[in-house]
Amino acid sequence: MAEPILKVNSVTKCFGGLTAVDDVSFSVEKGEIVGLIGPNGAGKTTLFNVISGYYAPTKGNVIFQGNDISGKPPYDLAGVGIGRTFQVVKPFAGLTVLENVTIASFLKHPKKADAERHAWQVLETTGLADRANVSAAGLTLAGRKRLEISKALALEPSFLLLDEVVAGLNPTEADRTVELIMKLKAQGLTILIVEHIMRVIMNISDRLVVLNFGKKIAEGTPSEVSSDPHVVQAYFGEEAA
Amino acid sequence: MKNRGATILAIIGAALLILPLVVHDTFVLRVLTEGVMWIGLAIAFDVIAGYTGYLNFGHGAFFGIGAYTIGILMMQAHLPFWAALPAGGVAAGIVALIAGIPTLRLKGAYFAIATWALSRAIQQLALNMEMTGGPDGMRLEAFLNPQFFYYLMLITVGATFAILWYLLERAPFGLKLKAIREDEEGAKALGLNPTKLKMQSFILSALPTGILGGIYAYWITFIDPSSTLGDLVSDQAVVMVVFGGMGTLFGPALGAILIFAFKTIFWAYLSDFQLLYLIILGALIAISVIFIPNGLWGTLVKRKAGATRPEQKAEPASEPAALSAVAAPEEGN
Amino acid sequence: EQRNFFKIGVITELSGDLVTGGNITKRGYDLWAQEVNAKGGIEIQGKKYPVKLVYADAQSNPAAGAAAAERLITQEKVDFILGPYSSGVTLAVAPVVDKYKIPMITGSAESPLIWKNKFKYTFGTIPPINFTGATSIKTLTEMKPAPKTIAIIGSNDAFSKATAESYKAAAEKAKLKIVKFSIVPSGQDMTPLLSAVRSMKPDVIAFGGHDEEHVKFVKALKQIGYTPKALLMHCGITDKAFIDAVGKDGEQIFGTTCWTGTAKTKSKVLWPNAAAYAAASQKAFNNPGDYTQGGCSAAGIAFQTALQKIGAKPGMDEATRTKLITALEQIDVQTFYGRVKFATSGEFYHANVGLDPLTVQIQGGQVKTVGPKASVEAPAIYPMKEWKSR
Amino acid sequence: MNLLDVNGISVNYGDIQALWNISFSVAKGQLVALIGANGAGKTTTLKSLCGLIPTASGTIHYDGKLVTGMPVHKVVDLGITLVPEGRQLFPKMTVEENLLVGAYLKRAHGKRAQTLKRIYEIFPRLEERRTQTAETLSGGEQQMVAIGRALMQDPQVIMFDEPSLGLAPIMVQEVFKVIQELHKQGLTIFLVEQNVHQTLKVADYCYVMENGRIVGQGTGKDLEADESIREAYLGF
Amino acid sequence: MMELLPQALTDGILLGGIYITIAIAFSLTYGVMHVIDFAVGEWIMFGAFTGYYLNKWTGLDPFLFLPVIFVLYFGVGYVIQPVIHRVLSGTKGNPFLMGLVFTFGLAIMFRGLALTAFGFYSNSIPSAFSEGSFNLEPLGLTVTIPTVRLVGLAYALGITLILHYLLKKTNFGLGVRALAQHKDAAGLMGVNSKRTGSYVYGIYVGISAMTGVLLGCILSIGAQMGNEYTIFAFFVVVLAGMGYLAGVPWAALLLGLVQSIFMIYFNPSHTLLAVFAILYIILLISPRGLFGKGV
Ligand SMILES: Nc1ncnc2c1ncn2[C@@H]1O[C@H](COP(=O)(O)OP(=O)(O)OP(=O)(O)O)[C@@H](O)[C@H]1O
Ligand SMILES: Nc1ncnc2c1ncn2[C@@H]1O[C@H](COP(=O)(O)OP(=O)(O)OP(=O)(O)O)[C@@H](O)[C@H]1O
Ligand SMILES: [Mg+2]
Ligand SMILES: [Mg+2]
Repeated sequence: MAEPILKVNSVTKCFGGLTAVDDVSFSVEKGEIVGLIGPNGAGKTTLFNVISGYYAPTKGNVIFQGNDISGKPPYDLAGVGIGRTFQVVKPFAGLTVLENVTIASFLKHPKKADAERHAWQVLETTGLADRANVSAAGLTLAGRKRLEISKALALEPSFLLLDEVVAGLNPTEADRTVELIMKLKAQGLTILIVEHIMRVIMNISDRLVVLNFGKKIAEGTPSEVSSDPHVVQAYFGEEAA
Repeated sequence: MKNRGATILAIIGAALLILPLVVHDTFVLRVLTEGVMWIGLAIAFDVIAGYTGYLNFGHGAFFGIGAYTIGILMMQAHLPFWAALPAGGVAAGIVALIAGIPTLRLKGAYFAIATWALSRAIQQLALNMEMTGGPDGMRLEAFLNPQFFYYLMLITVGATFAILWYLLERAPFGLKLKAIREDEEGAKALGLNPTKLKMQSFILSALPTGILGGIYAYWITFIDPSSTLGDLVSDQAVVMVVFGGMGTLFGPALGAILIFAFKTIFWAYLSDFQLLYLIILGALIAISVIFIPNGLWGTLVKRKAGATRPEQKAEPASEPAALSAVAAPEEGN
Repeated sequence: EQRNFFKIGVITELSGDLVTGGNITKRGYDLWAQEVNAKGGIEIQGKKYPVKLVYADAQSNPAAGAAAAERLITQEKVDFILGPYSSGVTLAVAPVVDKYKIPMITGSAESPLIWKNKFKYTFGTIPPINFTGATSIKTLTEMKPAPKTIAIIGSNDAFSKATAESYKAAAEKAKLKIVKFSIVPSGQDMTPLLSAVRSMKPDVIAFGGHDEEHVKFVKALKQIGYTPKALLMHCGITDKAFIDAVGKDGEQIFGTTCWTGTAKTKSKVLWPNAAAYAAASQKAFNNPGDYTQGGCSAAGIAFQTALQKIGAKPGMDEATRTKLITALEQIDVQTFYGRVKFATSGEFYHANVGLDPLTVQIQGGQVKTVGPKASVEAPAIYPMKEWKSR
Repeated sequence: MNLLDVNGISVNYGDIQALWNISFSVAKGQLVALIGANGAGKTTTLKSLCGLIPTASGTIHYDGKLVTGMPVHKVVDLGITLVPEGRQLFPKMTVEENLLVGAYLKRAHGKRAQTLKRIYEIFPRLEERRTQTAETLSGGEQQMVAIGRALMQDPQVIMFDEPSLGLAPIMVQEVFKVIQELHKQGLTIFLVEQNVHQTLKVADYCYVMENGRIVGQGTGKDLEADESIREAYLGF
Repeated sequence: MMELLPQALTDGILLGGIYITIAIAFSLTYGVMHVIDFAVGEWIMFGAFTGYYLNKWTGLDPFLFLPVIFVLYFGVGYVIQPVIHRVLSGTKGNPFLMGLVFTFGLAIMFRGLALTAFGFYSNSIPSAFSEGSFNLEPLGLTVTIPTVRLVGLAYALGITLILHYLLKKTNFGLGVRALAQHKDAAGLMGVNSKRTGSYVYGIYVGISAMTGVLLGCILSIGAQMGNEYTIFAFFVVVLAGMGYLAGVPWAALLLGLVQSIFMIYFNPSHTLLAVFAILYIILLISPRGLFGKGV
């Protein structure tokens, strides 16, 4: 197998006395979807922040396409092909949906007209095109989640970090998003996804990495992981088991 | 729509250009010169405040730095005005660069007050230096040609307006700044470097302000710390921009025109009620904030419907490679 | 333009930081105009022309001052101008009046800088501060026992700093030992500095500042409990408002001025003497007026005198105005304010050097002249009474 | 007896009408759920119930009292409270302070030590983190604080706006357990959820909302059996 | 020069006390309402003039009026707050900036009103406290403490403690802090946001007005006095960390000490330069104020 697109090597991230991510290692192969799961507060978002450049790791490093990217700022990482969404959505509230996406499109399309055209296409894909001219603040949660994905996609990334993009969507909406994610995978995008909705994460992930109290407690295919007693106890609870 | 706007602008521009040929009244020219200067100061201020979201309460410092640079270069280095003028802008730009690196890390009110402190510090510096003449200020050689200053101001502000219009409304730069204004952290994930963008906008705001300060110095012939480095420019710019509408170019220009006109008319023709002026101006500001929080421009000109959706037909042919897959029709699955 | 009255532009600071000074200036001009008009106007070749003042607010800002001058000259077509309170505004206005060749007398601005620039059309009735400062230092050195040490403090604005510097020059000349010379930022609490001064125990403390700073200064000195043998300030203390504000703490403070309401002046123009002027002012403004206000009224008188001399009528053309300048350069007139005579060369170019500077002291709530000898109204009280035992 | 009676309310955001003549009721002691697609107007309904946004028409009665037009602080004083969407904690306050604000109301103030203890029993995690500021908590921890804070008010009716949002499965079960527990203890509960499966299981009665209108209602069982509901909201 | 140090420190602390009085309530209202009130100096000025005229009419010591002035201006603030609230809770534009500009307009208007009503002269408020001073000579220190400034410091510390108690120990304070951080959520907890906001603004205006009387006794009063105090109020509050009440006394003392030490040991004309530079540098090092606890 080729070199993995992303390698997380013994990453530790501390906040003062609290170790939010504790010596976590795993890798993501090109073209696969890896699910990152774990109880609330396990350190998933923190790990995303490390990978996408928002935090420098306290220890360890992150290798992306063969280069050590730990400590590089997010805007540089966007440039090398890492796109991400935020669990707490961050729309540019005072701008329209189209403008929001256009800003991301600038990365690959420095001309404004090109960027705008590209943004339209992204919005068509994500199903927000008919809301393009409303202010981003006026979107519902579902809309904002979709806007998050649109912005990340407009960067034309090769690697996508999705932090709970399905959470809060009703089943039909969720299904649409899942469809979109599968489509992206089909195009060769590599995806690392955090999600608590089992129906979603179990279906789309090729592999799962499980965190608990900052530590990796399991890794494997969905079926392997869901039968792991540690994971069941820490994460799924008895009922699901 | 766009054409009509351009036509109106062209007519206003042409009218302003030929005006001195028709109007010989030097007082009117002086008032217009100052009015145009305020338009320039307001739009330059809005680059950092309205577009980028950093309320600079020390905008006046750039003005004063420009004024003093020209004063010192002309009176002490005996440079001709034309040689000194660009230096005014450059000096303001350099100060923006040096001060911006640390200051732009601050947010919201902290930034506002740090810039205020900085401008006060610069004023104190001018009060305590030999080169500036200290509290006595500095006199420049008088060259009182009203037409000259009118045209110089008009061309400088016109050029500033055009350049800013291009950069902020036509080029991606303006939208990038707005992204910074809305959410700096979020913008980083989209490949924007906030530090760099903020820096650029701060310098872009300082440069024309410094040049206007330089023209002012030569025009008024006397500068001192309280008039050029005091709060006047900063305060007035804030009021004009907020009144007119932040984050646009026409708003601040409109705000500058109206506030300046109000001030001037009151000053010239109702000077017996000078104290009333303060009361009315204050009340006007307060009331306008309550009733037109988007500024006059934002209220008058409702945001236009926005970009139109390109026709579906354009889709397959013009798609960039990376996305074509994303947008690929259903059967691609 | 044909008219049967003189139209006079008044440029002064009616708003902004210098509003106090600007209004005092305005009172001086107003009182003059009122008095002239009460007498039917300025008599030129047997006919009386009343005066009409047109105000323009300089907003304590040189640019507004210049615009004001331009408006008064080109729109209002004023015959001449009564000038601003502050030196800064005056410096911006002077080139404009030079350009249009419109005479201006300012009754207030006393910074030496104006006169060094030798503006042809600008005159001033108040002598420059460096012309007046020496007198009061000299008066103090004549006290018994003579003071030996002095601390000088000036606020960091053009006028106050010049005041402090003129005291410094005079003290050096008088061989007083200067234990401290400090310029402080305007408007600040000076207590810490005065604590330092106290430790040097100077006999005299001299301060150059503005009205509000005077009040703070006195209170700060009192609060730290240091009474120098003499406390010297400038003309601001002669204003009734200062005396009212500090009450008994103002007693025995020295000041420098060229005029008081009790000055021994004699005049044939408008008011026969200082007392008459003070009474008129008291009636008009409930305030006897100070040196700045008087200087402004005297500016009007200077114009009036020069106009009469050349027989100029309202709506003067350029040639007449040039003649008016010559006339102004030649006048030497006794007014309620004292002698008005403008220097025509040197560092005091066009400033009034006809006056004798006075040393004054607040005694019993009144401003009394205590020096130089020729003008003394009352003996100086020296040393000053302790703050505590007042 | 109906504790909550909503009669024909409409709500506008500027020019946009978000709710159209909504009516429903919640009986005392019941657990009533409201489900619907994203943007259907569920959050808007909850906000107008507790006075956070004004209604354009219609009436809301709580315990027989008219509450339409009442400011939010008066409404909650009557014993109805909301665990808002997105938690809305006081970010700079510690976990414990957040909980204590819950007992701001006079009627809850007296019992606050007791209630606090109970809440720490339900959520031991919160006791561990009681001095941590709310903004640094993980999503799940924040949800616990939000629920705890509402309980501190000692309410009669709790309205939940998507309480399971972003929670790990184990926590979702936990939250539903807590909700059921509260229900058992006699609290009246009005629940807005996307987790339709679970919701239909626990709800006594259920309303379905679409485009700002109530389009269906029934017991959980009825709705689960309903073809069109299954299709639209259960996703398979 | 070292023998001056005790006095320099004393002067600095006393000056710091003055800054506390200016800034403490201002910090409170910023913390709760997120409004940077440009009119803070004007409230001080109005209070000062009210004290001045009350003293003139009744001849009583101005310190006796402090409660009256507090109540009076509490009422004024209480009445004005809803308007500010309206500006700040607007959904259009940038409410924070709007609040700033709104109070800026108020400040200009107030200054105009004051110039019209009170004239342009400077004045001073006499008080029994203005007379004496404590001398620490018996303790072997050449230190003089003016009574009126000591009273000022005590007043400052008293107000600080009262506000601190109110915020941290009372239910009202809990509501205030909740309101400061999340308005809607505070409402859900039963906090009456309108009334609490009005109380806070009333308290702020009332305290500022009382402070004016104090300043009139220590320094001077005048229709234009506000601006200078507004600047220092801002600086102290920013240095303390905006809205962080406990930081105010330290920030104020620091500013006072810097000014005092600088005036005594360095070139006094650079005092303000030093103050601004220090403020600037501290902000750069610690962007949320001295303790990093600003909001
Ligand atoms: N900036 C911070 N300062 C201090 N602690 C933090 C900070 N950010 C996160 N934490 C702590 O780190 C731990 C991990 O948080 P993180 O947000 O990564 O969890 P998560 O796995 O994403 O949880 P969830 O599924 O609830 O979103 C939590 O206990 C949280 O309180
Ligand atoms: N502040 C607002 N301004 C304008 N429109 C709004 C606002 N808040 C909500 N809306 C609109 O009102 C409608 C109902 O929104 P609401 O948030 O109540 O839906 P919801 O059912 O709670 O959705 P979700 O499941 O996503 O939380 C939506 O169309 C939304 O766009
Ligand atoms: Mg997370
Ligand atoms: Mg909702």
